[in-house]
Amino acid sequence: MNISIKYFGFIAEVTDCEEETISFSGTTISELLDVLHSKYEALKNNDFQVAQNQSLVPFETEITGKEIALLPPFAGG
Amino acid sequence: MNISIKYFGFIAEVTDCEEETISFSGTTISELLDVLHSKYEALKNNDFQVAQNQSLVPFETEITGKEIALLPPFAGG
Amino acid sequence: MTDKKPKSVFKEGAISSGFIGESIAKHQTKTSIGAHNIFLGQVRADVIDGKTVSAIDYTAYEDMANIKFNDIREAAFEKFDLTCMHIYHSLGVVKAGEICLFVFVSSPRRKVVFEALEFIVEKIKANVPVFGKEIFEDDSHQWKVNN
Amino acid sequence: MTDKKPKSVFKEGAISSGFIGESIAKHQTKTSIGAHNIFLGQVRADVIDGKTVSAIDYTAYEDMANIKFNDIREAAFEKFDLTCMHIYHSLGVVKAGEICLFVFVSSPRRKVVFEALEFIVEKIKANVPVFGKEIFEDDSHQWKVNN
Repeated sequence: MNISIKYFGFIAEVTDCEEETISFSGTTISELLDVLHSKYEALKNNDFQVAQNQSLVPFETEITGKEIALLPPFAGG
Repeated sequence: MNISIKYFGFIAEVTDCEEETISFSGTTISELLDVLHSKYEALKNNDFQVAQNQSLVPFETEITGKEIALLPPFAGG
Repeated sequence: MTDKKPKSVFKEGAISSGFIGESIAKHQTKTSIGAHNIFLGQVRADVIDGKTVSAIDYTAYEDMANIKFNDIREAAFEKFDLTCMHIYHSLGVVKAGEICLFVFVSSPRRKVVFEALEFIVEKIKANVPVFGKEIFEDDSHQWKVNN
Repeated sequence: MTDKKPKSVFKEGAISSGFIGESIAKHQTKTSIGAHNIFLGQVRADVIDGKTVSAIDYTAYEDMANIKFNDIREAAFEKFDLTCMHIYHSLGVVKAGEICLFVFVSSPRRKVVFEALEFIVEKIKANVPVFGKEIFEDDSHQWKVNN
């Protein structure tokens, strides 16, 4: 499965890109994060939340959507 | 004692003037109001508050100041 | 950066949107401010017994009102960490749809401005001797009472 | 008189005081309104470890942010008797002293606008994926976190 992943704020600084497509054979967000942690050693789980199809989801959620986003703490206003 | 009395809002409509000076021989606001009720039959005590020297005071207060005002309900804003 | 000097509160006629915009602009040099909160009172075209309010004619016991506005200002600065506070109230005729009260508070932090603004507006409504004659379209009138 | 259609929330750069004044002016035909309440977020020149913030560069996950703004709008109209609501948030660079958030609610009655405005601002801060890079005068930066 190809998954599009968006990065924002300091996460995009760590990954040095704002969006990428990853080929992934697991089932949960958590498994996807394992892949990302291997690729980007500076990522820490407590630094971000994950959205699937524009909704925040727990890490144990099954991946059903095509768009995942890693969101650092919000700073609106 | 000469007392200056100011009227506002619908009280000024009842008295048909905004200010007058009254010669008064009593001691309390309440006694002054008796005089005013005789003069202006349409006045009712529950329609206004009384200020002495720009502060609201109870009707039993002794008159010490030169300026009394009859204030209908506030409608600021 | 604190701006506590008394200001004249009463303005003749309605408060214009341009005046409000300019007041906001003047705060852009005050870079310790993180949050502004503004209350605007606008005259409603209420329908009462089939007649529509077209304007309110405001009068005030000005000497006492200025004392009360000053008391409210001092109480608010005492109670809340405010950088600035401004209060303007109309006297005279303000038409339906026009603005008659403008209260503007600013602080480094947002929680403060929410609490302070409501405190100030409620005190103005309760304590300041301002009187409003609601004028109907047929030129009859009734006296407004705050609830 | 109710104005519930979705609006574009994001604006490039700072929100000008002139724009705010014009928004206020547009409400003067809505004569059922008795009270407006406006929140403005302004960029603070905070000093952090001896360095002064000169601007914040805002980015957003726009697709999700627009959904969240719409959810907040619907929840607020559901919960409060509002005549109008407008929300604007900056994207890109907003300098210290400039305005980055403008929330504007209007209702016949004042109690409603106080409650509604705080509800909306807190929801925006908590739920909308907007990110802020605080840029210091020496061009270094850190990432802002809402508290």
